[in-house]
Amino acid sequence: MTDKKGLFDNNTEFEADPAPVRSEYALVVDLEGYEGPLDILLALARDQKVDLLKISILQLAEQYLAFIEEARRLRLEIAADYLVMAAWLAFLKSKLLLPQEEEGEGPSGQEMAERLAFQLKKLEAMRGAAEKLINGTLTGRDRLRRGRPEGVKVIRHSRYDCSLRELLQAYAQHQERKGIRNPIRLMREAVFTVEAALERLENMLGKLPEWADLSAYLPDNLKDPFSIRSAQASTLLASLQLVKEGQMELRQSQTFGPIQVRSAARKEDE
Amino acid sequence: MSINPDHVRMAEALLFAAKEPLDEISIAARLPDDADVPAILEHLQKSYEHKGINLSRLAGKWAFLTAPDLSWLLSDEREQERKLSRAGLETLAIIAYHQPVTRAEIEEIRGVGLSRGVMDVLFDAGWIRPRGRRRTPGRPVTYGTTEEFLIHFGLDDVRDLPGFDEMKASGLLNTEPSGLFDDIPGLGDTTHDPEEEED
Amino acid sequence: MSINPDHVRMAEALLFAAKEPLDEISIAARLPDDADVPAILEHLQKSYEHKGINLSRLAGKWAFLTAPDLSWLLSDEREQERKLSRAGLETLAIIAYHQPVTRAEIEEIRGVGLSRGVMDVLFDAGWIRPRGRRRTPGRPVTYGTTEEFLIHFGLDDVRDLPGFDEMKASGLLNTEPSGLFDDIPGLGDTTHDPEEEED
Repeated sequence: MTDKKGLFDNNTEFEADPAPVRSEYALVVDLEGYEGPLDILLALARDQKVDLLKISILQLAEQYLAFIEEARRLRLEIAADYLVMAAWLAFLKSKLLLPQEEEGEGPSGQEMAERLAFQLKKLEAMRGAAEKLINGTLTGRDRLRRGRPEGVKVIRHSRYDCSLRELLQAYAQHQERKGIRNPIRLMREAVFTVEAALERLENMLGKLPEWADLSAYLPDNLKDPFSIRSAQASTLLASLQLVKEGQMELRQSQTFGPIQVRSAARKEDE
Repeated sequence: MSINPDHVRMAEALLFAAKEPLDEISIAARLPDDADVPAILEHLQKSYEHKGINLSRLAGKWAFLTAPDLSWLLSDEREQERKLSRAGLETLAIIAYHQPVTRAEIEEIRGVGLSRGVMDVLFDAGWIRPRGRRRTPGRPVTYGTTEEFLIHFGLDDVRDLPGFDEMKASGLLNTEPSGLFDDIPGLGDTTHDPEEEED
Repeated sequence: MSINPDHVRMAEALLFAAKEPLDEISIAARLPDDADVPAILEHLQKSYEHKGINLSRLAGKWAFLTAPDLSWLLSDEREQERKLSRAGLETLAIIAYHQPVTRAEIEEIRGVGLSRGVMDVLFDAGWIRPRGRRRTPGRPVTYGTTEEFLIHFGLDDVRDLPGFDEMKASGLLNTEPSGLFDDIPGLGDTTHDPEEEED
């Protein structure tokens, strides 16, 4: 009753896909629909209609070789890995046909055939699993969630919502920007940042409870005029921020006069 | 022991209102301390068993969902479906059944290289995630599925994947490389030790 | 008069999955022709009367709603989830990949100063922690990620974070190949200052 098609692009219907029609005598050669030589082998193997572990690998090898031969005769473009597989299967075929070597190096033809059959079996198992997965009972397709949930926030362990993907992408994007050759380097060292000024002011706040000139808060290791001006500007901005936060008081008795500050906490103590 | 009917009502309201499946801890956190959450959930599950909506367990969490036999009725309400290519679906299945699995192992099973977009689509859908690294030379990243995958495919646990136990028992889920094409130059370069995982 | 229980199940599923309240005509349109919709709705309303959710009539339409006396359950404790700012994400990523790392080094890597709130947010989320001090002049504090970070992002070990090249190779990132980034060293090997850390 249910429409189980779903998730596929129209041209890759799962069911319809695997085996293009072939006549008994000549293979209709069409490499288009296949994803690599293993895919073709599996399609050919299915024609034998037995458990893949009991399949005749010799027959399979011959079919594949005929398939490739036909493709070459038709001068079709054949990717290298199809040819490598053909070479390997020809090698396997010879190993299977020749009498068992006494102590040949490497696996015997029989062993190789078994391993190939098992590999095909693995691929087939995954094909089947994929099909079952998509034809299963999917949430959102076969079983619906409530259409208008009022919403309960799941209680999470963290208050910030961030997925691993977002994190990885942030880093990658950053790395990309960084990857530009000869990036511009800002001369940061000479600048005394507002953040640094804030940190410094906050640390010193308790130690200077009485009105004191703001200049007393400037770092004392400044040498060049640029650094000093930068520190003055940043410290003033930082003091305004602290006043705004209620941590500090600020006064200036005359225009262009010295700016004085003191800790606001002091007042509460009184 | 009897269950407090008020607690049942609360759990019912929470589960109905939730936008995503809720785990027992989240439910318990909202109910009074003496609420027996597992018993309440069992009770609810039973009482909705034959209704048009059922209480289901997905990815170890709980959610009310419409009964599967009624899906034909609800076609208008269906969520937008994601179109997956065959390669995408096969790759997803391989990751689900073989996790943690490396990219090279996926390629080995499929017998073809993984084209670029495939993993991207699965990652975008929120169905796969990096899981760890294989303790082999190069320490390749391994991938696995997410909770969202389980929820979407209606599974409570990875072990509930169709045929998982049988496949596992018959060795079909070993990621060990076949070593088949090693003798042939060009094909045998996917050699890596099937050593253990640090996940 | 008896109601067909199958019709009840259908109406139940419809009302549950509907994105809008439904009027009787829309419900009747989906149910078999012989369904007695008013009777079904009355039956459903009664059977949900004392549950955690009720079938309510709003402006002539029908919808399941949380029982009014339980609405506190849903509004309560609704923790506001916030998205991390881009600066936050980037800073967190840099700390994760480069830890232990000092504030100045983060600024150096990002190429911009770190504004005040950013680190606070990360501390607040419980994702970063001071790790020690670098043995350089000024002995600046170094930062690293916490166990909570690993739990949140589902990682076993910080070393499991995929490197940039690996992510790109897997197609996990939508990064256009521009040829500009060939010289980026693999990130997996977080080789930085050999000056060791007192953790």
